Amino acid sequence: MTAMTMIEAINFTLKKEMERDQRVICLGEDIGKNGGVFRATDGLQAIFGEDRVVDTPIAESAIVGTAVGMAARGLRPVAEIQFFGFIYEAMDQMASQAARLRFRSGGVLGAPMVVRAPYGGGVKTPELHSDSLEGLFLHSPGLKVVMPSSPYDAKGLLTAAIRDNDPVLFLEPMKLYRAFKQEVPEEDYLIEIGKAKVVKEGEDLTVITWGQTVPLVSKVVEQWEQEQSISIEIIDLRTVSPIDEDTIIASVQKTGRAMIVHEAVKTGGPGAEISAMINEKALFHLSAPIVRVTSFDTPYPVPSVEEDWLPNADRISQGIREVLAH
Amino acid sequence: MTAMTMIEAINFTLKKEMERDQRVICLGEDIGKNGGVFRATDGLQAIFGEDRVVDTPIAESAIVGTAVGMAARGLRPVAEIQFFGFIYEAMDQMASQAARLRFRSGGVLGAPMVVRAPYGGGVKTPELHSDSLEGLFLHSPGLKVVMPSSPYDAKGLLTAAIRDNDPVLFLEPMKLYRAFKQEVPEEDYLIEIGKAKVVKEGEDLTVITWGQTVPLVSKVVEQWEQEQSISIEIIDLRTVSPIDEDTIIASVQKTGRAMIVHEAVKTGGPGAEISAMINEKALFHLSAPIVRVTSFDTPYPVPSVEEDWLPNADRISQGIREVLAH
Amino acid sequence: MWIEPNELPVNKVQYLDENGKLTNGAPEVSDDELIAMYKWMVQARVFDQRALKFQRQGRIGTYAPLSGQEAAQVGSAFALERQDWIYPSYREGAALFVHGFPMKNFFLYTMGHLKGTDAEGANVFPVQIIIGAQCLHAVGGAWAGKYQGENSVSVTYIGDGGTSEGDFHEALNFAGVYKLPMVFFVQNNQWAISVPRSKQTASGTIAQKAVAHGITGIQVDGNDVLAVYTTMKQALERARSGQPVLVEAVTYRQGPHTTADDPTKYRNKSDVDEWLAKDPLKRIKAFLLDKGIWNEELEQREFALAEQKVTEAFELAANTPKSKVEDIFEIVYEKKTSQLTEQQQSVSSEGVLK
Amino acid sequence: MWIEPNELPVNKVQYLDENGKLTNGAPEVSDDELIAMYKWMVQARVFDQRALKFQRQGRIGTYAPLSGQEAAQVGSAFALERQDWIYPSYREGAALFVHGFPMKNFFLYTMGHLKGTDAEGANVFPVQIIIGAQCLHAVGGAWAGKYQGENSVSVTYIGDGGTSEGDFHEALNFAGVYKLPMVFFVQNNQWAISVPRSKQTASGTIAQKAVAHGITGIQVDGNDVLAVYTTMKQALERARSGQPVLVEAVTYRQGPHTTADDPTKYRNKSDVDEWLAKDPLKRIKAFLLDKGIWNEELEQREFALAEQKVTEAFELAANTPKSKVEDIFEIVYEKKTSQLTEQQQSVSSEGVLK
Ligand SMILES: Cc1ncc(C[n+]2csc(CCOP(=O)(O)OP(=O)(O)O)c2C)c(N)n1
Ligand SMILES: Cc1ncc(C[n+]2csc(CCOP(=O)(O)OP(=O)(O)O)c2C)c(N)n1
Ligand SMILES: [Mg+2]
Ligand SMILES: [Mg+2]
Repeated sequence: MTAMTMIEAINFTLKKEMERDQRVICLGEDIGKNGGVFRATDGLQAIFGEDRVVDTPIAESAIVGTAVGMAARGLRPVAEIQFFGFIYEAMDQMASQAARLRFRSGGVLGAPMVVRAPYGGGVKTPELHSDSLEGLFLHSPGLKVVMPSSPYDAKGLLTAAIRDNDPVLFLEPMKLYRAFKQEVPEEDYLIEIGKAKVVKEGEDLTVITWGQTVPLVSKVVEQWEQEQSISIEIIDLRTVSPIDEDTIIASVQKTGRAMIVHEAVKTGGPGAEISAMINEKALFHLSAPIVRVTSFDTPYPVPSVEEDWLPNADRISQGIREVLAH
Repeated sequence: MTAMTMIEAINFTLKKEMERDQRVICLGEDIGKNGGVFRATDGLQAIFGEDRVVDTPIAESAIVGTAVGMAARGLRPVAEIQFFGFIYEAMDQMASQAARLRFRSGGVLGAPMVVRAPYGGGVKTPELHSDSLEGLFLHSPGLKVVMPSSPYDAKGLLTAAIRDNDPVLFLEPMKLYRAFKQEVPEEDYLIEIGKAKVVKEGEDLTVITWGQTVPLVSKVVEQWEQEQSISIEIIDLRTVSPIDEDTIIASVQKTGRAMIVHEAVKTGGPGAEISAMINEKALFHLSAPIVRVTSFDTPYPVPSVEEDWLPNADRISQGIREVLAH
Repeated sequence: MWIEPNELPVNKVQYLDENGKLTNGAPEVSDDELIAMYKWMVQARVFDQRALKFQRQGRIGTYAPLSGQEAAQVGSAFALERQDWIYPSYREGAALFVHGFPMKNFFLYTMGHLKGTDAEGANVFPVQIIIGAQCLHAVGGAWAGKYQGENSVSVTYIGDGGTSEGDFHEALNFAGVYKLPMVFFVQNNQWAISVPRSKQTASGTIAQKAVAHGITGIQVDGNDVLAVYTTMKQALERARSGQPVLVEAVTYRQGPHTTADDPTKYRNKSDVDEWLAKDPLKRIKAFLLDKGIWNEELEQREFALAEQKVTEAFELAANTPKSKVEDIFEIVYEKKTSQLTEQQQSVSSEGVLK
Repeated sequence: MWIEPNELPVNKVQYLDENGKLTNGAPEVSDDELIAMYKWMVQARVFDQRALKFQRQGRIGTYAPLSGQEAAQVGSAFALERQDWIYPSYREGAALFVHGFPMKNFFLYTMGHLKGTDAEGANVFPVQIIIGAQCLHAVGGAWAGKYQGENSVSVTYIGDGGTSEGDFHEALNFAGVYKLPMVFFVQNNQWAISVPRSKQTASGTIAQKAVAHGITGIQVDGNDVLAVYTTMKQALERARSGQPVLVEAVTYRQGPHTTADDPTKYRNKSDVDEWLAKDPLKRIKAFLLDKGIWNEELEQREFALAEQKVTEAFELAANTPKSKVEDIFEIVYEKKTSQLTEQQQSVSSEGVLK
């Protein structure tokens, strides 16, 4: 066990997986000599050489498309998109190519690959760097989408992602990269993709969230529980596609109330799917409308207003009040 | 009034708008001399010349990006994406650029443009031609998404789209292009973007759909109403973004039951948003879980199985049974 | 100072003129190879004509004819080694067959069958519909091949129109930077659906697009199978040693873009006729006859044989059990998600109240 | 036959050597113009240094320094006419100021203010973050300008790294096909964050990328403001007559990529020093001194004036009322949707139970 930040856990995992499996190759912009703009790949090129930790030209479609080609021919590429907002450039290679290669080849080929990208707001990046676009990929069959909320989860989930035989989009919460340290085992462990984690049990309300809003929700919930006699269950989705329906439904059947918190904009986002899913499977258990606390339906705004735009502590509290009002 | 197919109505509208406004320019692959692979722009180049009906090289990002640049400098481009499945190539220009220009310029510039594309299944196109991806754009603030279901609507909505001062994605149901004729006024009329149409009123169930599933749903509903003593309200969304919440909520408050039919894959699709919206605003009016009848969560499959994959008459009937079972 | 547009000299490689006469000395190609290539071209032509008929009869779906491009496709694929890979677009049946892709499965593809892209062990990537996307897969494939010491070249096929896509350029650039064992084989068939080559790009040739990415380019008469084969051999040799090459084969699409297209809307008969005179089969046949290694009897026998092979492949395809919607849930992921399981089950209970 | 990699001769345009001596005759540039350009360069240098300081003091956000690129930016923008348009990326402050973009608003941009891209009537498109995207907007802009008979050229700025993006090539290709009044101005500052020019592309120069698209290319010493200005004047003339041009200005980013970057991770001091010797301000200053039209007193006065202008602009920005989250709902669409209205209202009732 060592105390690690999330960025250290990611770096450590990449190193371990590259040691373990020659087929693992990292590619992306500035990931080699520079070690990545967030240092996720720091030191890896020195250890594994320029053949396995590859600085690419600036061309996101090519980065993902190359990874698809590599994966189909026996490698296990881990591609980095420097900021998740640039994924649009690679959208065809993500949603039509990586996602569909197994399908399009009638099950003969596959694309065992990972696309890593830092995502999320609250760190005052320039515009178009901070969007939470996981909803687009939830709506793209053939992909898996994983979003860790802690160093421990990051290691277990990234290990699972790299060993998965399907393409995995691995979204790293920028704001949590160095937010806190956690004990992380150096030994091999996997966290199953597709399974949510009940962060804490509760009786009166289920809050579903993932990635960088998990610590924030936990803090707000803690305050509520201290101040009011109420007990709130928190589910960390961990995997946004496929969604762990069983865990969500079981929880809502128990609590009768649900709230979803995410940084993606509201309309058409993952919160909509979760709400619809609960409606389908647990409608008659609900004693209040499901509340979504999300970013507003505008483009990601300029840094000076982002804190008010994101689902912050105030807005989460407001959401809890609302869902409990019924 | 003239009886027109939808493709004729679209062609006619483009002609009218180009006559009316010099700033309207059409661009896209094979839209000029060839008149478009579906003949939507047939004859227009002969009338308006190569300067206003422009055959482009094969580069979707460039087509949309050029339209953004034109729109910002005073033109009103109507760009065609040959098949909607190719929109992924232009995703950045759609979702980061066209959608955000007003926002990114602090409200100073705008992108009054239309992106037209044939979409939808059931016509045995080769793969990657038939996807219904409107859900991606519903989740992209700054865009409007319009999906007509009849020749009359196509004209009124396309006219409104071209005159709109914001970027509009105009999705044309391939299967309905020549499916039937309808009386269409030659005079100017607009159908308001953002307003749904109650196709028929009903008391026991609200079915929400749009685009090419509208006639299909109407047929199935007619049968149900003939065979059972039940009355079903059908809402044709017409605009998928922004969604006309008022019409949907009012209807569900009346009927107490809702079903959504769309060709997009289920998870994370527009049906999820509609379901979540109803949950938020009309939960206590619901007497049954909301049912979504959609395509399955797989890549759009090969032509030989597409009929079973799409929301066909059987599956829609099955959905109605389900929602009425409670 | 100023690099003026199209000042770079580009000389098209050609061995056989339109009448099958040598223009430039004889390349080292054995009689056996010559005959084998011609047979493949015959096979391709027959396949194409039959496929068109099947489509008209409603027995297969949309089809993109290749007639006119047999020399480009056969000449290029015939130069490959077994371990080399093809990353095709949608019009490369002939190249695929030469490289071992079963004709039966090509028919399955046109019938909308899930197994229509199964190469059954041949190194052929699934047919690509998204123009340009295959170039990037070839980059990754070439990279994997190099990394794993396979001594294999990845060859991607694309059309003149496809060179306008950003993906095409990103792929060339990657190939150049990483010195990948790759050949970009562009069939410049003069048309991208209705858009003529001259309106697709202002560059004088497609071959010169290599200059943007610091890699080797070459233009070849794509209706001259000798020129294509010889050039491709050399290109593959370069590629195998880490020098990617862009080959532009100048050819012509004699038929419609696809069976859904009406080329009379956008091109003249005179244009077509001019190119029919340059037909690739006619040319190599004349050369073989001249050489005395081919005759009309062999010709007839070969056409008959080719017909028979097409019939057989088609029958096999037509008799293959149809894809069922239930099958698709099995090939989205390695392991079905619970959502997919639920949806798959709903199919079997279709029409029945759940 | 074979177009070998990088065989095309590309000669860099230069007038002033590193010491400010004429190498190639004197171009026709008046003393007033020379002095005006130098003053803009001083302004740019001072702006850059102050912006860096403001960032370190936490008074502005991330900033991408331009020191070393003053000649490229000022020389190119100074050649523009008022009706011409700039489509910038994120490192073009100097070019923007020359073309009339208010410095105050550039500061607002770095402060994360909604009005940070407002050009207040100058023909400057919003700063673009997505690499390559601006090139396509410039294509559309040039097209609109041509269509509307504006006699204006659209100039897009991009870096060496940006030339690897597909969008860059799609834009060049469109410009070539439609003969648009456009200049692609590439500042090849040797680095794309940590990736050196040599690893970005195998092409010997950026200028030669024009060849792929049949348009004119030219390489110029980007630290020689005389060369940049003169070349750009000619390029604009060509562009105005419908011949698009790709200009590669060879320069150097003296500072970090942005204030968040640590260049010592990836480049040597010796590399930097070599280029500091080629500093663009030093060079033109030496020339002006030599010519006897500049002196140290003017120099000091100009630097003081530049400092003062920066201070004024910064103060104006700092005193501008901050953007409020309520404002953003007004600029998503021309007319707010009902969803946006509801969300906007929820902001004002924040902290209060609805
Ligand atoms: C990304 C994308 N855009 C557009 C199309 C539609 N389309 C199919 S074939 C074609 C023309 C291609 O021309 P070319 O590259 O010259 O190849 P050819 O058909 O002549 O073999 C077009 C525009 C597509 N399949 N993919
Ligand atoms: C599409 C896209 N990909 C990646 C980035 C991240 N990024 C910002 S600047 C930069 C380097 C750009 O280098 P270059 O084009 O040479 O311009 P310079 O910064 O040197 O001025 C990168 C990779 C981005 N902003 N947009
Ligand atoms: Mg072609
Ligand atoms: Mg650079």
